[in-house]
Amino acid sequence: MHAYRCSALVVVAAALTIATGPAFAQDEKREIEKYQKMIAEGSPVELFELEGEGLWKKKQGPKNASLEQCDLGLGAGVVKGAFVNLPRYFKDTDRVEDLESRLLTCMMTLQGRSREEATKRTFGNADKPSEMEYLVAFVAGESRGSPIAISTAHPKESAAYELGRKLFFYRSGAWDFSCASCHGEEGKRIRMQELPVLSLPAGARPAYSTWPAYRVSNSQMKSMQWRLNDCYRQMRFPEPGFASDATIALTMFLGVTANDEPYRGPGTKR
Amino acid sequence: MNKRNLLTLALATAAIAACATSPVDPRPAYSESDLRQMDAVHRRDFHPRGIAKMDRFDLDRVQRACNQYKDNPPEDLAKALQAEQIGAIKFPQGELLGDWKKGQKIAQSGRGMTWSDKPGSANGGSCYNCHQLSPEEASYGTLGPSLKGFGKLRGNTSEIQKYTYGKIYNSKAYSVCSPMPRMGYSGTLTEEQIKDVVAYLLDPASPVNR
Amino acid sequence: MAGAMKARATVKDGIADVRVVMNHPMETGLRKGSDGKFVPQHFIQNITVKLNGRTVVEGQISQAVSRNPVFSFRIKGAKSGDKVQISWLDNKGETNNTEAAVA
Amino acid sequence: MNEIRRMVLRGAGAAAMLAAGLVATGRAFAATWNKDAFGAKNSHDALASLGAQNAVQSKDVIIEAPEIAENGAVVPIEVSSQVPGTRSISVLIEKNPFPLTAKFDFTPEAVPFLKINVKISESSLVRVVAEAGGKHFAASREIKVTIGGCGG
Repeated sequence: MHAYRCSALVVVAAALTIATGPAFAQDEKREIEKYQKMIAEGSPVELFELEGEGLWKKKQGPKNASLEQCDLGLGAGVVKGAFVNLPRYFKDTDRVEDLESRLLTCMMTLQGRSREEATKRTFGNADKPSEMEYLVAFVAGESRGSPIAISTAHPKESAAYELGRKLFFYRSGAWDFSCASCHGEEGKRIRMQELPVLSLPAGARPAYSTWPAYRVSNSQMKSMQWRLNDCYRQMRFPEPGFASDATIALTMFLGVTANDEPYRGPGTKR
Repeated sequence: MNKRNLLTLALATAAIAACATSPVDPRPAYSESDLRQMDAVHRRDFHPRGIAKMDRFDLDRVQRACNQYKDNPPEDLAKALQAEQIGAIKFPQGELLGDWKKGQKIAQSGRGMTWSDKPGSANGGSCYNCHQLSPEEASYGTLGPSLKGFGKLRGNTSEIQKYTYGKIYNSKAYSVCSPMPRMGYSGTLTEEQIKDVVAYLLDPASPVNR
Repeated sequence: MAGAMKARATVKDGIADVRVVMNHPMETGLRKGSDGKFVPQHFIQNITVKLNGRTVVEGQISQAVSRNPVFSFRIKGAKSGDKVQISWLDNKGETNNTEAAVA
Repeated sequence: MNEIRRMVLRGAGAAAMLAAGLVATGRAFAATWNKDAFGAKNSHDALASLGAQNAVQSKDVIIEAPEIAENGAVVPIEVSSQVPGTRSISVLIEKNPFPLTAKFDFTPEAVPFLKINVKISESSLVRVVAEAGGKHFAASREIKVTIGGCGG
């Protein structure tokens, strides 16, 4: 479809960020905003919530169990409002977990699946979607309208936040990039893509509150874990482990920075 | 990390969490122990994939200083590092001006150096991701300054050619914590490719200067 | 197997706004899959919208409709409680349908 | 020619259609798909297949779409016709390999209105043709597809 495959730098295809590059013609900006509004209105995202709900209730794995008894932090089986408190510390694993890592925990404990099997397809592609990304759409959708409220009260939560903050600004890799190389200054863009400053509430709020998201570029439901993974790819780093402590910490940093914003996702992004 | 640092961090955290209107700069100046922690976490939680090997986490002196000093190292250190980086540029013999048409393709392409890029495939310079160059290309980034009319404004002297080549090869030689990747030094672009991009920027016939 | 499909219909001033979402790959035949081979054409060709069993819209579409199609239609004279039925048929003969009560 | 069109042209109402048993069973539509029109490689041929080569420009055919699409894979388009008696609306994307993208027939019970997401391979003119009383009315609009940033 495109003449040029995606490009170099990092993008969190942020929501409708309000930032104006100086050389950015106003009518162009207006038309792009119109495009973004129209794709959000015409988004099939609810389909993925529906598919995810089906998977949530589907009995599978060696224990032939569904995920319906999964404790996402508000007690076994409570889905409503759970997403906006994640990542959070879980006593049973003695670890801070984000939505994806928690789902993985439940797949292993409730369904008896191996980590290897459950993480075989953490990110979908056009040929085959990902169970994880459908589930994420369902769970996140059940928090629509609730303000993001991620706690740093537990020492492991505050440690995760601190680690995430340091990871965000750390320059390394073949191109000397950090997350902040692209998401560190107001009003910048990569190509036509506007870049929110994710280390500050004004940028983190609209972006974080609309992930996970349906990406129209590949017509896929995409999780926050995928978003971070693809940023690191474009930062020219080695690959972060799925649901690793580093990615959870980074999610923690972004989420806490977005605290109090009503959750509006799953979103729709270019 | 000592107690005072912890307290400062805690206060900063609280300030960020509490105050959306006047945020503090959350960027840390990495201490030696922070740098060790970052190294350990990246090596623990990341894995090599494709051409992106773990040696990408080996910080060189420039990356180290930029992390330690929030991109603003003390003047002496900055000077020393810049001198080192200048020395690392391999200027080719003879002509520095290549083919602007090839340079345009390189400027447009964002390929290269990621774990999904195949070894041996041609890399791009990703120039348009961050810079405006030709006024004909509407889709350009703004992370870097506009380079529209670059050659028209600066001329096409051998000094300018040398500066342009050097800046693309190793941006850190001119500004030690420049956000721009070191395109030659990192092995992203070849000598030939950089010459083509120099031509794209300086050749009077290039759309950049028309 | 056909994936999920979902419809919604809301009435205002006698006109029902119908929105339908369907899970479908809408393969053009021009896309290469992860195995490097072209993925065969697979796309919805026909869509029917009915109000209480009466056909009101009949559409033919091509492979250039986006993956996971979303359509909106407007039906006159609909009232709360009316049933809107939507069905599709693709080039492989697969079909799916869904129903929504006008709210 | 599909069922609705035939019925409507004959002046048949909904009752007649019901009587004809068109809506009685599971596979509820007659599954006609205009191979010639959809297989046409340029919009001239596609329009000819639709019998719409003499369409006249009309302000009553309305296209609502963004001028710039950040991604050609999904371009939302809203089309409607205020030409009285509009029975069908067709959408053509000039630069696509096969321009005809959609043809929707409406009974008098439906508003001649359609919102749809389409793929546009490169910046292109989008042409919409409405049919009313055997005549064709057209409108068109240019949609620019930009080179995206990252993340594709």
